[in-house]
Amino acid sequence: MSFLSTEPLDPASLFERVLASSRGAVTSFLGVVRDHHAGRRVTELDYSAYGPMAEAECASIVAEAEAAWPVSVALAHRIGRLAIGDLAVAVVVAGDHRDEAFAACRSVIEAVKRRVPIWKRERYEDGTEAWVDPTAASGAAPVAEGRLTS
Amino acid sequence: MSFLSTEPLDPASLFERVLASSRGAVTSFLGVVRDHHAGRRVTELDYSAYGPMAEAECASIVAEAEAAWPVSVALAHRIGRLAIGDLAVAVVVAGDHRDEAFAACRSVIEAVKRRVPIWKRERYEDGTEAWVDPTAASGAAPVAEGRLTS
Amino acid sequence: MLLFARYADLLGLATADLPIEAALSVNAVIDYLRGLPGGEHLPAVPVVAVNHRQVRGDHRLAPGDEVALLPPMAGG
Amino acid sequence: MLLFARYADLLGLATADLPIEAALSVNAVIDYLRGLPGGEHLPAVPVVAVNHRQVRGDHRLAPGDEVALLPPMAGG
Repeated sequence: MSFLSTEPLDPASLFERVLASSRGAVTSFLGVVRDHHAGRRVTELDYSAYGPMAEAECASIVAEAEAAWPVSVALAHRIGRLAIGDLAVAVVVAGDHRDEAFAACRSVIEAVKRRVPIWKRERYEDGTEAWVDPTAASGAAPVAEGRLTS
Repeated sequence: MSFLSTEPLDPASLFERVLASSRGAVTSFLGVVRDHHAGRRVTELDYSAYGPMAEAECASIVAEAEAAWPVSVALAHRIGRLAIGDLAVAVVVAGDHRDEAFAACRSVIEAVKRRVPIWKRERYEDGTEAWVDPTAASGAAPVAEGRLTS
Repeated sequence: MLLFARYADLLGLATADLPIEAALSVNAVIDYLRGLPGGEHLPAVPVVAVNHRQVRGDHRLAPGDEVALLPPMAGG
Repeated sequence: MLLFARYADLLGLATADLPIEAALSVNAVIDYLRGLPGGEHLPAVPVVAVNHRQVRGDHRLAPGDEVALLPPMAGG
């Protein structure tokens, strides 16, 4: 089971996988690349990962959600260069009831953002780039670091 | 804009509609017909509606969600005879952030269940049928009424 | 007026013509329906919509109003 | 050991060989990296993983451990 993919994500296949569980309430979260962030125009971005650890963390997150709630979870994260409008992450959850399907879906995407070693480098319309730091106040690395590797 | 459909729902078209809004966080809820309810084996069911009012209520629910949060909402409900595994309802929401996308999606499906004049008649494996009453303790009409129109 | 789902089954009717004296208010409509065969099984305060909007029992009716009696909703 | 993303940029390295005295504990690894050019920009308590699991600074290292320095995660 691989959670990271350099190919475009296919949410339909994730839906098919959890629908096979015969559960009645299906929730999903899709993260789409936006054309702006922290007030700047984004033109494209690059996701990189610590692959083996990221796969292990994704597997743990899915297993923990399926242990915490009676749900089936499918998860995928795209890696590499993404364009505006591309799908970056997909979580699909099937539960017997909507309470647990919503709770598990939300919990999984929060855990992905907090625990999976994936990094995002944004390129802006002025040609500068920056690593995104969700723990920083602005959500992005300081502009002064914008040309470190460009 | 029609929210009720006697044809199988096509969630992909709902996703396409809200993805056109260029928002980054997309949530969805799909309701799937289960093979059991309130402890009984369900073999099929029939959704009926007070059509004009149901369409108007769906439009109001979508408009209210789009006024309460910065989101785009797509909603569809199937009517008629459904088999186990069929999609009964689909809500897809695109927001700028996941907080509002989750909140709006949950709010819309709760409002659909509470306000839209749609009724569900279940057929059980013993051949009896019953109107489902979510306000009743068991969630279903009493068994004694099971053959009223069968 | 219109009846749906379980209420239509109870009264054996999907539509009902209202006598003039029942068409004054929503409460008068409910009282009239309760007097029909099977009407005794209607709940004390059924949900009624007039022109596609839920209304209270004291709502006054006007000629041409579309009145509907709505059983507990079960969509989704 | 492995460095990623912004930390790899800061030190100009994606991998680093650790001298024996730095390979005793996670804190010793961080102290060593901080002494390299660019290492002064590392945060006070960077996240470190050993064999794909986050560990605390007092974690003792064993031969063959895969040590990785992880910048703030930004997936999703």
